Amino acid sequence: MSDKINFVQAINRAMFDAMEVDADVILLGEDVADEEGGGVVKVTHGLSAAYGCDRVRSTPIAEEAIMGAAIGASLVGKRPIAEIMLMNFMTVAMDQFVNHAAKLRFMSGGQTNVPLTVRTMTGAGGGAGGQHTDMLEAWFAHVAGIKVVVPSTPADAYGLLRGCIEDDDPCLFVENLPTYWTMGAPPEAYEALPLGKAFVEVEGTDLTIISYGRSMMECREAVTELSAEGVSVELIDLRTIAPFDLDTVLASVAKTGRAVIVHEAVTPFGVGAELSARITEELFSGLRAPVARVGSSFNAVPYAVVLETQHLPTTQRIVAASQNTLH
Amino acid sequence: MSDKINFVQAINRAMFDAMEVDADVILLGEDVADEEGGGVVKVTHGLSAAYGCDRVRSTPIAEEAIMGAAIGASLVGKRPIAEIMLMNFMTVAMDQFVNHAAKLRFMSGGQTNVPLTVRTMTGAGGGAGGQHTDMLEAWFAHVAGIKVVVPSTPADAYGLLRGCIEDDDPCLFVENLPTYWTMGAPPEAYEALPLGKAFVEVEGTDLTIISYGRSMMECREAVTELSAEGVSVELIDLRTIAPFDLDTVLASVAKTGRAVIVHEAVTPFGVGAELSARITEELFSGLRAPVARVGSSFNAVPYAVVLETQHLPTTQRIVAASQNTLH
Amino acid sequence: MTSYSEPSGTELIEIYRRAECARRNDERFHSVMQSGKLGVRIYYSPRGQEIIPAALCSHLSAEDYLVTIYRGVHDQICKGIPLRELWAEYAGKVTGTCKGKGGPMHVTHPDTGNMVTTGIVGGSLPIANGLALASQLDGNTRVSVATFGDGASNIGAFHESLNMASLWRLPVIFLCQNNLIAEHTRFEKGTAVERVADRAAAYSMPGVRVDGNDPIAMYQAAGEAVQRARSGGGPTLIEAMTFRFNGHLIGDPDEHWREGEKEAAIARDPVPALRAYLIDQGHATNEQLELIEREIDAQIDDAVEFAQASTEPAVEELTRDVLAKEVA
Amino acid sequence: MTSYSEPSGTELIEIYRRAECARRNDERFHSVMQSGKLGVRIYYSPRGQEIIPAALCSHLSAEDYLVTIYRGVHDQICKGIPLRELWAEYAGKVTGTCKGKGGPMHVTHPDTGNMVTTGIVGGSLPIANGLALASQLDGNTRVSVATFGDGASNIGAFHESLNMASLWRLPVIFLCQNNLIAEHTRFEKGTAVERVADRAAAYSMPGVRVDGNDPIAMYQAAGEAVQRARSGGGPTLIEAMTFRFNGHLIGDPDEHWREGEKEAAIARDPVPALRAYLIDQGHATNEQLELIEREIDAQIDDAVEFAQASTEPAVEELTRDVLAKEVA
Ligand SMILES: Cc1ncc(C[n+]2csc(CCOP(=O)(O)OP(=O)(O)O)c2C)c(N)n1
Ligand SMILES: Cc1ncc(C[n+]2csc(CCOP(=O)(O)OP(=O)(O)O)c2C)c(N)n1
Ligand SMILES: [Mg+2]
Ligand SMILES: [Mg+2]
Repeated sequence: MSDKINFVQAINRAMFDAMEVDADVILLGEDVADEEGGGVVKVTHGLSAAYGCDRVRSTPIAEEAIMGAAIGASLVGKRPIAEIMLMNFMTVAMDQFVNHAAKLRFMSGGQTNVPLTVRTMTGAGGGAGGQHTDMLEAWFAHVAGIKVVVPSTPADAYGLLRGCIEDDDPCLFVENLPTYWTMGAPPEAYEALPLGKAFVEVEGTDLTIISYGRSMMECREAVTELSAEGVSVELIDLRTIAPFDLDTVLASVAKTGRAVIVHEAVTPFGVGAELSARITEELFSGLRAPVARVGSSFNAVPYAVVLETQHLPTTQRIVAASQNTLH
Repeated sequence: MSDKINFVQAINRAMFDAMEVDADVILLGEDVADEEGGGVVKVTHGLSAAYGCDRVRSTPIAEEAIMGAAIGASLVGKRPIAEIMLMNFMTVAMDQFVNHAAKLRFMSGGQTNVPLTVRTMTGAGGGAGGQHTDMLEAWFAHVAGIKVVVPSTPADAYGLLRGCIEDDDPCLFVENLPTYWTMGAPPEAYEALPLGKAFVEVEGTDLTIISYGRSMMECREAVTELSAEGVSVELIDLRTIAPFDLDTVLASVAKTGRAVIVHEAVTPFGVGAELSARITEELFSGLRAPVARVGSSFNAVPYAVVLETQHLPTTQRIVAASQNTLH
Repeated sequence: MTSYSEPSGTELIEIYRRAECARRNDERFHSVMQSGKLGVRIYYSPRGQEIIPAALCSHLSAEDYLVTIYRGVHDQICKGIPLRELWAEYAGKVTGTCKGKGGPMHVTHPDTGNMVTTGIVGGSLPIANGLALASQLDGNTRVSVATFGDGASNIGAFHESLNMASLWRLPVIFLCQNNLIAEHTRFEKGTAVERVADRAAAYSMPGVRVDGNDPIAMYQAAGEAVQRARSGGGPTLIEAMTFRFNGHLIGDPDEHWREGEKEAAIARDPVPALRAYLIDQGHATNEQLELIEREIDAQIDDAVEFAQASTEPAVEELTRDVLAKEVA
Repeated sequence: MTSYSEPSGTELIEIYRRAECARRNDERFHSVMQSGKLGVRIYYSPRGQEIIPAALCSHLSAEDYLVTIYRGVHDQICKGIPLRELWAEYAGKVTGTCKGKGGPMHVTHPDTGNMVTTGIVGGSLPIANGLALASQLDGNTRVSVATFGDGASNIGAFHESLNMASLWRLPVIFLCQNNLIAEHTRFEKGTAVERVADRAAAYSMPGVRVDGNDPIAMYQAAGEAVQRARSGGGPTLIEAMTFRFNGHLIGDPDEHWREGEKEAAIARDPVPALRAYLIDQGHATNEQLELIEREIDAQIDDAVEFAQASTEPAVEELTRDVLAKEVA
């Protein structure tokens, strides 16, 4: 099997390939061009060298203007990738993204659409504290007209980002900074993965664990621990949060009768709530235990290591919630 | 019984009384002073006349600056009321509200706090279309450090707004524009109502309907229709969405075994999802039917009357969901 | 003040045609809304501001992009939007520009370059930059125009957009229609600078204040800005001085003017003033103009009938146009 | 350029004391972080910019309010934050200013007027307006200062805040520390104006560009702005020119300077330059300054030991300080 790659390489390659096959793909963001280092963590390195500083533009620090420029260009044939460095900075661009990008197709009666991909990094674990690490995907999933995608492996990052760029709707692609350099298998094919499709990563019969993004890593550890105890876990990587793949989720939980949902976002009013509600609405009598949720504790992301570690959904908490669901 | 009042009168009176008892209460917002008409719909009329244009300030159209000014003043002894005219304009002030107001108490280790009340209007039904009518309360409920309050009667609007102003944490107070002039009984006492407490408006034994804000009006109609069919409904007005009154909700659903959650916000990833998930986690075996949700259809608020009407949670849909839950 | 050549008589007649169409359309909106017919649900009257887009559009074709705001029906009409679809949209009919789903604040008609109408103050500027960026990348000569009000010059999006447009020399025009009021807040109470145009200096951008009600001055200022944008000279900020004859939106008592201010402005109504000027100067005869006016009325009659005769959208429209693929 | 009186020798010595404390503190941060001791997790070095807050704080007391940014430890130290609690916060200890919950980007210490530290570009300005508004309402003479970088002058919050401050004549100072770079983007590539100070005109506000590394010029510019604010004269925009000696944050190779640019700036390091000047001018003897430096080192040694000896916060801290009442 060929060499492993990390998320930075996968995401960089996805943009490189997308820009090669489609001259309308452009990239806007702070420090994205090589003259500015090709991104604060070099995710966009080499793109301006390959495609020029017209298509790969470093911007001023002005998220509303970045988002608006990407939206406007997308209305007339471009397929912009807008990099909003960190997810907390989406708060600066919310008007353009939510009131405009998400709604222009509907409000124009389908005359216009916004084939825009917004890439943003986030995630706790690095000591960046309360304003640089939030997982806010539930906000965007609650807005009609937006697709929300969160990869959990470098290969998925490649395929799903290609999928977002090729998609005709505004997509929010969420990247996890602390695990950017984690290695994984390369994509089987260097092409787009379908959006809206979950992936059954491990098959099992006793319990379904549903997660996405960075938390999949803790879930994989939990699955190992649980199998050691003889528990047969089915592990589902949601991949797309909105619109999510209800069929795959229901098929699995109908089989296992038990579900645990895991995400890094704080539990209350998070993505897990919608999954729990939908699963229960559809499978009520078939459930052998209430759907469980494991998320971060309900507070701002703390700085101190001890607090940050306990704030996050640890493998132990996932295992405990699973055992709790089984007994 | 004394004369009825509408929401505009109740909200205006609440601010008037709060400013009278506490000189640190100030009001900032677009057009709020009398020289600018006392608010676009006159909700703040007379306040600047009574308390002066220093404490009641019309601002430029600059939501980030409005929110930031209110936050800063709240850090050093003021109790600002910031009016963000419409809830969709909160998207312009999200950084200040979410990254700062919600987190400063935690990030400062409790050294500072933000006794801020943000008032904002919204709600579909008036033909304002896709950018003036969203119900985004679930976003804020998903952020630790914010209280979210939505009144359903003029009397509650008075008491809950007083409660928010007296509260030591940032509160988001959501007002419904289309029903602003709906009359209701005056408050029994002109004082603050406690936050975090739900109100059992109707007692019943067969089914619990949980709602808040404008949707309570349709719920009341549904309760009447259902009782006519001999269904004994318990109707709960949540009043505070975050942190919500789990005890009251659980006590009711433990009794009835059935719950329907209703809100104007779109259903997916909405407040109803969290309620459904929590209720099921706590009462699983005691539930006689899956918790049902009734919300707006998942699209931007449309302009045409026919579409807007069908987009919203109608009394018929609430009745249908209830009957469905019963059989 | 500006070097751009003056409009010819024919051009002035076309400016009048556009402005008068917008003016008569506004009057019809008011009468139809009062009559309750058509169930138009919300309306922001641009009455008094028509000359601005009427003169601007002497320099634009359907290829050029316009991003306007809730108070933008005068811009849309001058940019050539078909009245039938416009009226049908206001009436919430399926034959409307947006199938009745967008409504007055979100009228869109790409065929005439009406790309976006926003209800968010400041929302028009960042998007216009993006349209201009696409033209720049494609190497075509299209110009993008963002219109907005004086109050909008105080919101963050204005600042971010002008800075970016200047850095990238985007072919965009920021057209501030300064009607001296923002809802109910007087210009000077919300804006800490005497002239919005002076803010252009903060972005090393040419900025000009012009009497937007003067068709000749407005024609020249717009012509210069369009020429600059088309020739790669980058963005321009135009502050066009005007007046809002009606309230903020229909039903607004509009009590925020000082004694006589509004009456004086209405007495100087720029559209009839242009009509008189055309005859004075011998550019047109009364008969010619009456012919134009009858044509306008006929178009409006036709549009109103079309809107009335049209049907409402089907409920299925709720699930359509949310995403590319319909979601059940 | 400015009329404010020059600093006395004693004042210059105090400026040196503050700047040198910030400089030595920075050096210790680097060595401690490299040693891996204390587990400081993130650090934005202000090395090279110390003179700006050191001179500013000649005019401020603990009563005055400061809102600074991630790159703000020099501001905090000059404003008088206790080094023990500062170091403990960086080390994530419960004895830290914020019990280890905020960390380097959110250091807060109201007793010394360090009201907010934000990690959001532009986030400091709107909040400083609010602090100033409270002082204005209370009729006290407190001054609020928002510090921010050159890159931040391009974000919407800058525009909205300066406009509001000018309209309301708030007692606030907008202190732009222009180190010529934003992360990796050179000043001129992100900012469409030659001088940030020139943007003050867009708000009818006094704006001044000053050499922030010149203690005398900086002292005068800050003195004038503080005097204006205290006396009800309203806000001032100060653009203090400086240089960032280290990368954007620890670990950044900082490769974005042209040949020799950075070396030249470091060769002009303003803090040792001030030391030499003090001796030259006979304001202080080498022995006096060595005494000051030993005091500083002793304070830093003590702070590091304090941080090391302190314990980590208990897990219960996760549920505390979220809301007024602890949520289970
Ligand atoms: C971000 C935002 N804040 C507030 C509003 C409410 N609002 C609508 S129009 C308006 C006044 C705008 O005034 P101006 O920019 O001068 O434009 P005009 O209406 O005078 O044409 C306001 C405050 C809004 N639509 N968007
Ligand atoms: C709204 C927002 N966008 C982007 C960032 C990421 N970021 C952090 S510092 C920085 C550069 C700021 O440069 P400048 O304002 O000059 O301050 P300096 O770091 O040079 O002191 C950027 C882009 C942020 N923190 N907030
Ligand atoms: Mg105006
Ligand atoms: Mg800088």
